[in-house]
Amino acid sequence: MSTKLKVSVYKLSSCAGCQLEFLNLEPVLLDLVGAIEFSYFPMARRRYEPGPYDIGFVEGAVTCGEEIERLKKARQECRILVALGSCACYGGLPSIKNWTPERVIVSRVYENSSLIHSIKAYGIDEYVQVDAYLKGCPVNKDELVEFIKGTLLGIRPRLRPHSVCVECKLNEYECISVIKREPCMGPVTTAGCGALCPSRGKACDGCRGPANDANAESLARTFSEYGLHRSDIVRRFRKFAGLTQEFSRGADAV
Amino acid sequence: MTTGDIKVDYLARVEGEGALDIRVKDGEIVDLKLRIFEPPRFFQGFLVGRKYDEVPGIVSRICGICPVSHQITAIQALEDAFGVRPSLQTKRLRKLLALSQWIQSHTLHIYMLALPDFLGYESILAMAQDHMDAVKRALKLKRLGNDLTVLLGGREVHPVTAVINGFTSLPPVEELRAIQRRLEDALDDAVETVRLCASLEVPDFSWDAEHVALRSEEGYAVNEGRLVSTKGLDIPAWEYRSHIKEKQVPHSNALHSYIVGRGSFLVGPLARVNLNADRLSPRAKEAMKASGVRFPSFNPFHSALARAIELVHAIEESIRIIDDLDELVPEDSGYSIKPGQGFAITEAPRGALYHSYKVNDQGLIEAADIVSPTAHNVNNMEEDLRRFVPRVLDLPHDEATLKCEMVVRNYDPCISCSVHFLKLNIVRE
Amino acid sequence: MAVTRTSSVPDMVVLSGELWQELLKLVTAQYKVIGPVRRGSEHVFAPVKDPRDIDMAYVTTILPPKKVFHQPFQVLFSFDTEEGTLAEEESGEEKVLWGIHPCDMHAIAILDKVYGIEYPDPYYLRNRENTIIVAKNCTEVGENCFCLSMGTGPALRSGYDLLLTDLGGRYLVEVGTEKGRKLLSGLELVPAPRVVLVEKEKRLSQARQKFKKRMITQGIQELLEENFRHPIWEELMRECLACGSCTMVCPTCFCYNVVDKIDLDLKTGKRQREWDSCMLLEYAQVALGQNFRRDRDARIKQRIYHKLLYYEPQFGTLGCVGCGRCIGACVKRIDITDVVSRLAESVESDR
Amino acid sequence: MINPFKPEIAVITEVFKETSDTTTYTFRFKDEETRETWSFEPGQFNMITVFGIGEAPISISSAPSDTGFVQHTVRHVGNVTNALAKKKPGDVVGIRGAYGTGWPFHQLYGRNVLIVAGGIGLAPLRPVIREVMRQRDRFKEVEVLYGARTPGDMLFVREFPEWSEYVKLRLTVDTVPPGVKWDHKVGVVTTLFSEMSSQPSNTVVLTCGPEIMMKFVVRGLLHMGFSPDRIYVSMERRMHCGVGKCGRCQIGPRFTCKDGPVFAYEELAALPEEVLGGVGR
Ligand SMILES: Cc1cc2nc3c(=O)[nH]c(=O)nc-3n(C[C@H](O)[C@H](O)[C@H](O)COP(=O)(O)OP(=O)(O)OC[C@H]3O[C@@H](n4cnc5c(N)ncnc54)[C@H](O)[C@@H]3O)c2cc1C
Ligand code: SF4
Ligand code: SF4
Ligand code: SF4
Repeated sequence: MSTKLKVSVYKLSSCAGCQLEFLNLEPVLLDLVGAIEFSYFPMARRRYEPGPYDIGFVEGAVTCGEEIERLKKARQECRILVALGSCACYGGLPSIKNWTPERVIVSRVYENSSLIHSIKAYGIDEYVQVDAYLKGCPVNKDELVEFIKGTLLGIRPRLRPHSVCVECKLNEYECISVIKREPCMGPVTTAGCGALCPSRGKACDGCRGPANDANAESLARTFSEYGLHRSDIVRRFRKFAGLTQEFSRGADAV
Repeated sequence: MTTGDIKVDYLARVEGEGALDIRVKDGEIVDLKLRIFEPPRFFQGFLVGRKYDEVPGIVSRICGICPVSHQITAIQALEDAFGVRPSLQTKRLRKLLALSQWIQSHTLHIYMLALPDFLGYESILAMAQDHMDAVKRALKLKRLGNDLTVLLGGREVHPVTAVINGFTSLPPVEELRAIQRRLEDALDDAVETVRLCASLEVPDFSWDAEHVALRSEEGYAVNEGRLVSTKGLDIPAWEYRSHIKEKQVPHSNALHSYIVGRGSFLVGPLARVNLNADRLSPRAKEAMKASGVRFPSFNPFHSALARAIELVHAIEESIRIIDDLDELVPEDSGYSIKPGQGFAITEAPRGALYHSYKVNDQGLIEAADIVSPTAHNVNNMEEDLRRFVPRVLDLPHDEATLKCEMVVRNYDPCISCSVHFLKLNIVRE
Repeated sequence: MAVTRTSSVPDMVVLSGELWQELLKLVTAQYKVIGPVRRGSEHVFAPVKDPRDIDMAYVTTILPPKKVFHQPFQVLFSFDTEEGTLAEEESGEEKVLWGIHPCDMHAIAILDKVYGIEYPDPYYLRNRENTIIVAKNCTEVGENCFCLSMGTGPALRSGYDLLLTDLGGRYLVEVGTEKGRKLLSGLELVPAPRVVLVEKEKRLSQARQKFKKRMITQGIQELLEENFRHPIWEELMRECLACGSCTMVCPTCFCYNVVDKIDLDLKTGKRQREWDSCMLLEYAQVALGQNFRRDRDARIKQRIYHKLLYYEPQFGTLGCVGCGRCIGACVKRIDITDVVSRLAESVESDR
Repeated sequence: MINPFKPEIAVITEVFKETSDTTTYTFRFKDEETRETWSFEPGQFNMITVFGIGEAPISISSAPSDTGFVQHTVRHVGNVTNALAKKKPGDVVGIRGAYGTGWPFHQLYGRNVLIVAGGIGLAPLRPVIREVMRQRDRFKEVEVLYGARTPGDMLFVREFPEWSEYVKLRLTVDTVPPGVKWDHKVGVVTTLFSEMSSQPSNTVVLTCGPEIMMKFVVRGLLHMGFSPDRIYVSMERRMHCGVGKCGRCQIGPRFTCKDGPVFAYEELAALPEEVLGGVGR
């Protein structure tokens, strides 16, 4: 029993969907809690055990100073710190606001903006060292399990680093880009979702962030050939991972 | 003669983080604050300037527990703006999708939040030793709801298929049939869940809060209808802002929703069952009757029971919808964009959810207004607490804490989706 | 010494209307059939239960039929981490691969060499041997097809068990092997007159006129050897998305990755191989981060050089069969025939 | 049909820590028949499985004449090799092989041999050295140049005294940490060229080490007049099958696993792809 990995789950600015994926592992959940101990997981447990923990999963982007402090504490109490989901990896959707002055954004939502202390949204590696990234909005459950197994075994788990196209082809989904000439982010986006969106007749939204060797400039040029306006292209690259170098290059390409 | 503070830090198991500060003097509450740690993510702020067709995918990320509700509400608000009238098939699929999320979310609430509280466990994981049957039932029901969401939408959290005027892909009919058999098989589990919730001992605690829910001619309202209340509200979605507003109150950190001229109100399963009991499915009605609790009930501790009754309804209704969907045909989902404003209200698992968008002639969003169920409820949560706390003041601290948490958890507040919460001077223990 | 009915089946028959339908019905009833079926506006090879699902007019499929033999995911064996016990997966049932085109048949012939030589690959060969191949000559030509230049189509000469040619509402069926003959055994058939071969040839030569794409094959080896450093590679490096699609769809690509999939108990698991691609950055990366093809142009060259230059010494044949899939799958429309033409042109203009 | 992908089960009988990150393992096949019939040539490698983790190509570091067991010297750098680090005597692994071309051992008879190794690259050359010691008369001059990062990273040091009785052994390290005693050369392995006694005529060169090292070794030797057709290099590439199927290890038209890992330098030099020295490019 005492050999179980101690796991903690932290929440920063997020929708809680990534941590919900733990509870969405119904078929293996009981086996999972046989192998790991959710020592700190407020969504699922009332009681929590103090650190240190073996793995800390951090969900959400950092959007205020107080979160930086909590994040630093999390870093201290965890042997392996994992960015859980695209918000924690890249700033995620909350980072969309980074390209508009904070003042303007706040005033669109609140009347009395002097009470709001929000900062630009960043992924957690802006502030602490991160040992692993589980990409996706939300994270993929299979990858989550693979990651936990890998940690139990003491190895680097195999997470697909390449483009979504590879999984699209492996499953023989109709190509959204070539066939429908719709702007699909798949060629520059990290696989691991099983090419979910193309499998459902939809262009990839880029939710998993840049793939290995992503050539976003070239894809942006193709989008432009498909008739997208410059601002449409910018919006596509500044969505889930607009802060990354790769996607910035895509946004600036045309 | 007691003076003391009750602090409930980290309201565990409310999928977000909040804290409750209560200052008590001579047995009287002098201050009560439900503080929410969730920093604002400014969805309404950054939606401005995005394209209309991105909206469903973006607002989905407001809440990972009820993404479907945000998607459908956004889609319907935009359809309202463009004057799009989706087909019957689309409406049926949408309802099925919404119900799949009710099944998932209600199971999550009942078994993972409420039951451990009532049965005296710290979590469902801790319950596993003594109540394996219940735990297995929970996992089975939750998976069923999730699988239905996956079948229709592609994945459990942030599904991808629902779009304006239709779906990007349709589920294979054989698979719908297969899951229908599983739904039939799960009905007994849902009824058992009602029995279990009815057997829980709840405090006798009622007051005449205003209960608000959608009501529709087309059955137990999910995605359509007028917003009605136990105190006479009866409005269409586009009139929402003339009746429901938010204000900032000095003692609290959150914007408080109120009905103009009255005050706080409650949305969610209890309100829905109270207002729409006549439209429940046959087995849900039966289970409600058998529970021994009389509805309408104004005891917020009956909300878990109301959820369980809705669980039966959601499953039975899903079975019926699949019966109606015998042949799915790909449809033309074309439409044209029109500048203007659109409104929609749907019933998310936690209650009424309001979206409204102003779109310009380029299809860009000019303004977005989103009020989630938890944002609707937070004012009422404080009202409940204010009335309830005096009863627990003499209890040992731990017990009092748990009881207060239970009051909050009755609402199953999904703090992460409360796009309207303000964050002020956070003091952490 | 039972005389089977099979021997009474003629070598060449013409099937029209009803008989053709009957053949389809018979075969789909008796065998697991994998044939071309629609998927949206594309086609895939998929198990066919209802013969009406087969679309004989398909131009190409997303993945080539090689996937039936060299599967995208193939479990090699299961293991127990403590004992190391190894259980091998059971072999599959006999099946029919229906309606494959000459280019894909040639590609299979290449893979037969890859997997058949030296250390024969039992998984590939088992699937291969269990399969009856019904090929179909191409009388229509797709926009990306260039098998004519590669000598791999539109007509097939060998390798098939049965060969079909569409004669317009009727099919010429030629028997290639006894395995193929078996498929026809339930039908009442009369031998086709030899004149249908004239008709067949006419249709095929009409098809030959329809090719729009052409690959320069003459002197291609020298052309590539001499142009390993050429500005075109840098240009392709800027264009190519390194997404891997071109290699995933290629009927002659054979690269794979191997992964151990362990169960949650960490005691048992499976070793599995899955398709991989030389176009991907991690492909040639080794421990401690060294990568033998870090730059995109090195990977693009590897793909094209492998197809057009290296297969020859490896397997005695060119590695491209002109199916055009890599062109069709490329979001950037990078075209292997165009790359070669441009190299040739630039050499020409240098002279 | 024989399944070349199914490893034989082998038991670890001995674990010897060579350096802080490298270990020599002695394995014994579980199956008696395999134990008796299994053979290989110096320079060949095995695919070693740690079940549940994966497989990695590792050179055989024992000699063909060491019968009844087989040895591998492993540097712990990644998943499989780190998992091996946790193994103890009695644990099982999977082994399949031996694969690849060995060193041109029979060509060495009657000639001078120059061995140049860097780091873990000495492992596949150890079988050559051990065979040379056992059949010393069949070779002329044999010289070994070996470089490592630091004295503490040198492999097989406990065997050096014995080796030195048979071959000329010259050592160098990149750096000497403060406080460490070191009587040999400091610098990259090519700095040993100035003091070596090997001459180009009638000499066969065997080299293995990081690719960048081999590039400079080959360049230096060619400059000194060594014949390109008598220089042999052992190449490293990623591999997943070991038998020419997975495609991962191709260098031009060559499969490192079956046409190599030992190549005649001339063969590689003729390829369009820049190999020795194309580190990272
Ligand atoms: C012919 C040959 C002989 C070798 N001999 C030795 C030796 O005697 N001692 C020694 O310590 N190392 C040797 N290596 C290097 C050794 O194979 C790698 O260090 C090892 O594969 C790393 O695997 P890993 O799982 O620990 O690392 P990871 O980085 O986790 O690798 C994951 C997978 O990638 C592949 N891979 C990664 N690096 C390499 C690589 N360099 N070569 C081939 N595949 C790789 C493997 O299949 C491995 O399973 C040799 C390599 C080759 C090609
Ligand atoms: S649909 Fe998108 S992800 Fe799939 S192959 Fe086409 S471009 Fe790539
Ligand atoms: S296809 Fe793209 S947007 Fe869809 S889940 Fe995968 S990575 Fe995310
Ligand atoms: S290289 Fe392209 S055209 Fe040639 S066989 Fe492969 S996919 Fe077909």
